[in-house]
Amino acid sequence: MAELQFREALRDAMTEEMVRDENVFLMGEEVAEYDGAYKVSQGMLAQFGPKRIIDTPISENGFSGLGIGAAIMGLRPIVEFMTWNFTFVAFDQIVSNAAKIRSMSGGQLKVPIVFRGGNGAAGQLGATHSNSVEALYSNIPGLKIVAPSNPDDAKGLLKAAIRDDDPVLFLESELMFGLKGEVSDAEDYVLPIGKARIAREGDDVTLVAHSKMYWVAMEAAEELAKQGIEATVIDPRTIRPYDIDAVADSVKKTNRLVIVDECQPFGGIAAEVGFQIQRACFGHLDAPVERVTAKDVPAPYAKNLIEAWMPSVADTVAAVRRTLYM
Amino acid sequence: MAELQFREALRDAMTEEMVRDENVFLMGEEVAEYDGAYKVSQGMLAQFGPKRIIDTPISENGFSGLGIGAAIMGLRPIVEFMTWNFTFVAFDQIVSNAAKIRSMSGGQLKVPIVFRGGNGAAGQLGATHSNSVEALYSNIPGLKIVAPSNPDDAKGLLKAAIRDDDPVLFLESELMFGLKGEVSDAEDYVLPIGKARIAREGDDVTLVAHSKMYWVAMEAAEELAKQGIEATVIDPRTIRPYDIDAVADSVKKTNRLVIVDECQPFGGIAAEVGFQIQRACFGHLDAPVERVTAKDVPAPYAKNLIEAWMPSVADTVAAVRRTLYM
Amino acid sequence: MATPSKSASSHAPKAAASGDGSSNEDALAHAPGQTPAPPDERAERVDAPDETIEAPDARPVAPSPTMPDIRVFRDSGHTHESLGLSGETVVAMYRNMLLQRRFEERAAQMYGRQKIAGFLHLYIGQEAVSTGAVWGTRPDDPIITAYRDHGLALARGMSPDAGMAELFGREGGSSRGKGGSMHFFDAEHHFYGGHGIVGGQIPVGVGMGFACKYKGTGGVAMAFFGDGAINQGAFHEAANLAALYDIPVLLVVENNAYAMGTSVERSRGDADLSKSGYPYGMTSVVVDGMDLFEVYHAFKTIADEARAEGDQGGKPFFVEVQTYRYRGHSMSDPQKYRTKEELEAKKDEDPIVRVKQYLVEHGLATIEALDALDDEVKAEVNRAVEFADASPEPPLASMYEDVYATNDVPYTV
Amino acid sequence: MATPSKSASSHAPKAAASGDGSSNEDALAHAPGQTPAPPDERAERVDAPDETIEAPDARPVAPSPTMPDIRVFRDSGHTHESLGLSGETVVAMYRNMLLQRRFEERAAQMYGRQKIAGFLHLYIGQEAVSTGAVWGTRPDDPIITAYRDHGLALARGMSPDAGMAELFGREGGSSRGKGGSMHFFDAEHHFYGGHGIVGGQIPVGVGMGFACKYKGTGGVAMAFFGDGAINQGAFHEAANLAALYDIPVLLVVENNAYAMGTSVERSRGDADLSKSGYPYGMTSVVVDGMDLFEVYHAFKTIADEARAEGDQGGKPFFVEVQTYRYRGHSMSDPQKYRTKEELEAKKDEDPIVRVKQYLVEHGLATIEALDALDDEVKAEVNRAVEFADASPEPPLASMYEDVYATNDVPYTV
Ligand SMILES: Cc1ncc(C[n+]2csc(CCOP(=O)(O)OP(=O)(O)O)c2C)c(N)n1
Ligand SMILES: Cc1ncc(C[n+]2csc(CCOP(=O)(O)OP(=O)(O)O)c2C)c(N)n1
Ligand SMILES: [Mg+2]
Ligand SMILES: [Mg+2]
Repeated sequence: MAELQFREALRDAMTEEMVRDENVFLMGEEVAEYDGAYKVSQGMLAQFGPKRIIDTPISENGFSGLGIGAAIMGLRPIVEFMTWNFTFVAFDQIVSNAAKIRSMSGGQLKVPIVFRGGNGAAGQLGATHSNSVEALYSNIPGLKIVAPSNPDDAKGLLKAAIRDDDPVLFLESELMFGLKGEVSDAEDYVLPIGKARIAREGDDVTLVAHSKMYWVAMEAAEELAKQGIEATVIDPRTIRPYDIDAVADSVKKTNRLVIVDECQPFGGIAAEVGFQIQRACFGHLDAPVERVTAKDVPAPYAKNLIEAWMPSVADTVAAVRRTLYM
Repeated sequence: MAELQFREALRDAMTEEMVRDENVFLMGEEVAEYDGAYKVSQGMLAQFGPKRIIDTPISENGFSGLGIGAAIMGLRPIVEFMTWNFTFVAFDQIVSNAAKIRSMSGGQLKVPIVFRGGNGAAGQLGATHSNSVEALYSNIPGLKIVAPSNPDDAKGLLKAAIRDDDPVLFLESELMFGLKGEVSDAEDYVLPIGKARIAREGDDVTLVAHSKMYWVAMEAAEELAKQGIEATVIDPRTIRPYDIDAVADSVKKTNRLVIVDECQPFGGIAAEVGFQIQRACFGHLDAPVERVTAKDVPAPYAKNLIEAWMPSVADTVAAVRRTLYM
Repeated sequence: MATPSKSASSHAPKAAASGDGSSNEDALAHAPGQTPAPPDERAERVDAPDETIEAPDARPVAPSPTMPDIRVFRDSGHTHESLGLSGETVVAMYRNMLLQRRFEERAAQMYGRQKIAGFLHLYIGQEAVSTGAVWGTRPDDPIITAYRDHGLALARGMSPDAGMAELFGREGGSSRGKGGSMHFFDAEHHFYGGHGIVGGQIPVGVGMGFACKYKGTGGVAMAFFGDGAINQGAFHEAANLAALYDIPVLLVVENNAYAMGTSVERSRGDADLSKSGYPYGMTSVVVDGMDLFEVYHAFKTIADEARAEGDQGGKPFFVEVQTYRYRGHSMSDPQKYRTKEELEAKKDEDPIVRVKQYLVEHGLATIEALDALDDEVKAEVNRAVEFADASPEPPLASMYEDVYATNDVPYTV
Repeated sequence: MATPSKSASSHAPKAAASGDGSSNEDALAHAPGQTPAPPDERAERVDAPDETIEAPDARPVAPSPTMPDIRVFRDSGHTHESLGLSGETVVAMYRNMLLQRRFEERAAQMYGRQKIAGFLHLYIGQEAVSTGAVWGTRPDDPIITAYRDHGLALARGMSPDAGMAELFGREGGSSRGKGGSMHFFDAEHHFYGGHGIVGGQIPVGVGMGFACKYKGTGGVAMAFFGDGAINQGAFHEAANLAALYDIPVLLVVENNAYAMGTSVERSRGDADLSKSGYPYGMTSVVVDGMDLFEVYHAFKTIADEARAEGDQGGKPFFVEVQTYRYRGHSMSDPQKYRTKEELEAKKDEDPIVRVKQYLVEHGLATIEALDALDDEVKAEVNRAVEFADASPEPPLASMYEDVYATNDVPYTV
């Protein structure tokens, strides 16, 4: 096990796959000569050259479509978005083409492409730069969505995503790129897409959270432990397909569920998980499923406002206590 | 009361508002010389002239943004999309600009604009042309979303939307444009945005459905009545804000809820309503909240497949019977 | 200003001190490079090596309004000999155009009988474009187009059976009944759709050309789109990418004069679409799309110029093919936007009639032989209708297939 | 082909019968016009009056490669007299540029002290563009720009207090602390942001020009964007709409040579951005953005040409202003993409130094007076910092305000 930053784990995953398969290439804004806006691709231009590490103009719709066409022709593009906020100008390519072409061709074509970049709020960037897009893309059949919370999962799941024959949206976080963690140094480390990870076991309540929010849930679990409340914490790791069974199995033991989700609440990930669990565990729930989400207003800039806007440890602890009628 | 087609009710609403306020104008593809791809704006060019009934090139992103800029300057644009499927190329304008500019300006600006057009599947059009977009846009604070099921609501709510000072997404249906219904001939007929309509009262179960699906719910209610099951049917009419209290009040009486929603299931409208109701009515529910949605695959073209893909009366009856453990 | 800028800082040292770079540096001395970064910026703060890379000269480019580079393929008086085409080949091309025409005439009929539903956009009148482009390029040069796709699919070799069955929504259809008229695909013949969102296929087509170059196949991709689609941002982004990366791709606008009911004049600031290649430094090509030989010659010529050598070189072209649609936009178009006179005048240029005329005049075939050929084509289309009608509805379970290549299951219920 | 198309049908009657319009009509006789329509098409089936409207001539436009219309504003040797500017006015313009410079120098400093967070994009080096454009147009001509927005906001009259407080995220900020650096707005001064999504403001700016014409205010809108933003589809769609509708709007690309770390040469098929107006039939204007007088003159000239008469007329322009950014893209840019030599050379053209130089040389002000002015500006900026620091954090409840103009409440919990 080596200790790596999240960005290094992503870089290692891409590098290993590019070494393994010459059809894999990386394309995006500032990925090559600038070494990556967030330095995820640092050094990759030097290693692989300009044919495979490609700087693009600011044309997300154009280069997303370009990647889709290249994927249909048998290449395996990794398209980096500086952040997922900027995919709103490429929304049609992802939703109408990447997601639907296989089905509309009756299975004649496949679209093995990875779209990746930072997702969610990243401090005081204001409303245009703070979107959690999984609430939108997870509604779309034909897409797969992965959102890891730590470097180890990031490496194993990005390698899986690059090898996957379907379009995979890979959600990272600017705030986590510097996060360090142990990463398996197994020869060829690939994790399965669609399997949750039980991070912590506790009998009183189940907490589910992905990506950045996983850390909020873990911190809340620590705080709750101090209050004598033991929480199970589940990191779904993948949003589509969603490992609902892992959550249901846990809720059948704890009888309580709180979902921490940075998405805007209406129709977000928490809503879906909550809906499925009330249906799957109706007889087991001792309290309503609770959610902790971003507030239902555009993300504000001011420090105190954005902090209040984000799901917090305090919000999570309070939600858990509600499920315990405390 | 006059009997009007849905498209006529929409036309009357736009015409009345344009007569009332010279700042209102209509812009979109084929709205003027072609008299509307679906004839909603038939005759309006003749009445108002090319300054106020404006044909556009196929540039949804461009003319959506144009409308937003005009709205900020005090005009009241009605932007017609030939269908909402085509708004994926305009997604950024709607989500980053229309929804967020007021908040980011600290309330200095407002964006009084209506975006309208057909939403959802419309027969055998295939995957690119069958999206129910409320599952996506309803996640976005700053937007309002209206989705009427009949000509009377269509008229009263479209007039309200045009007068509203915020961006309103107005969802219609190609399959309903020809639908006839009684429309109030009140002098100035404006309905409040955000209020549900109780269409039918029954003690056994609550059915909630908007737009086209309202008719599926009503037909299912008839069918259920034959089986001795009496359903309350609620048409929320507005998706954002959503009149959850009307649903909760009913569920507290019926103790059962089935949502019929044409959206793809994951994070769709049904998920959100189901989540909120299990939270608000936890002690009142005698069965899990059930949903009937489009199948979680891209819409197929073949007649038998698209019929199986759509939420149906049979699916709805079956879901209701599940909530009754029958 | 009259004063040369260079002199400024020297003549006005204090001014310089107050306004120029040096004081900028002072200000920057306090900049966060030296201070702990707030979280959202930390990511960009990884130490970057100090040496500067060889940067391109950044001096703004002086405007050098060069004359746009436009090539016209029209009235060249080609004969099949001058083009190196055998009589048999021209007859084969004629048959292919006729197949498209008869296929769609029958499809329209079947639509009327409600065997076909949804939208049905007929290509009738534009057949010289599809056939000329296909014969002028290689069978494995990737092709992508919009929803008006029957013609190109059949030109590329899609079987009428599979095409008609797709229109009927049957298991035997090219997409197993899942795509319908707007979403024809035939991977075996390198025909990649059939796309319903106007303009959405253009960047995808550029990506196909990118792949040809990346893999060094020597192929050139063709992205077809309509005169209305050129107003989508996707065209602009894709064209610039194609030019920037020297991608072997032909961006082909089939200018049939209308987007639904909107003429080019009513949709453009300047109706001359051939100007569209200029900002990207791309050569524009204008082609008479009613003349099979012009289209063939144009595509053959530029496709070979466009091809990359291995993974080097390559050159995109912007191609305006001037054609015309004889039928309504879809099956329910009152066509008030054009006069009957205009339509009739265009029908006098019928690309199929012109080829037939040519074959007869040049003694390459007799009227009788060509009429027999027509009967043969009609019979082939009739068989396609029979095949489609006999083909079973897709099994309901197939709805859950072909969504994913792996874990192909409905993810949510 | 050699045979004139007109002759085709006459020479080959049978051919005509089999391939031309008449047989089209036969086929159409079976078309759904006469049959009950499937539900999804019924909508288009409402009976349309039969008479055809006057349709534009649909014959495809022949390529007429006209020389692009480009006007250059550079090295004109203007003096304030030749431009009709009083010495006081030039001093006021100088003061305004200096205000932008000093404001941002202090902002950078405050960012280092973590009083400001998020992204901070400095306009330093581009001040002649904002000041020249604002002085060359009317105070109520709407302006919209991207996230590099402090300069234009201050040029338009936003108070440094409100601007600095916005950067600090305080209640006294121009957007009550909700927008931050990238999202400055000042409706009172007709400054409409401050937009974070590259290119997203361009269609909005065109809409503002549309409104000026619709209302007949005689105003002209200005949409500013970067050389990187021109590669967004939004630019293409907005430019065509502006040209098609004769909208009084200036599409102004501030070409500062780089988009983050990507030079124009590395982002365009053709690096000459002045070619971008051509496809839309739009006049392109190239301006030396380091020269205040050139910018002023250019904007004054074309803005007045662009204005509509009441709700008639109006003419959009594509304007390339060639400028340069002295600082990094944002606060954490190693700037490896350019050489120190290039940067220093550009700093010798400092637009502020040049104006100061001009004022002194033309006896419009003494160095001493200008230094005093600088001290005054610095003091004003210091007061802004004090104001910002003293301004309270926005109340938490304000997060739920300003989302909607009506029913302003959180809709979902
Ligand atoms: C983005 C988008 N907007 C609108 C439509 C609806 N629509 C379908 S075809 C069409 C006209 C396209 O005209 P053109 O590009 O000239 O192609 P043609 O039909 O002439 O072949 C329109 C507006 C669409 N499918 N996609
Ligand atoms: C659609 C979109 N893509 C990417 C970004 C990230 N981004 C912010 S600024 C920038 C560079 C823009 O350069 P340019 O347009 O030249 O403006 P300048 O910074 O030079 O003023 C990029 C890529 C964004 N904000 N929006
Ligand atoms: Mg067309
Ligand atoms: Mg720039």
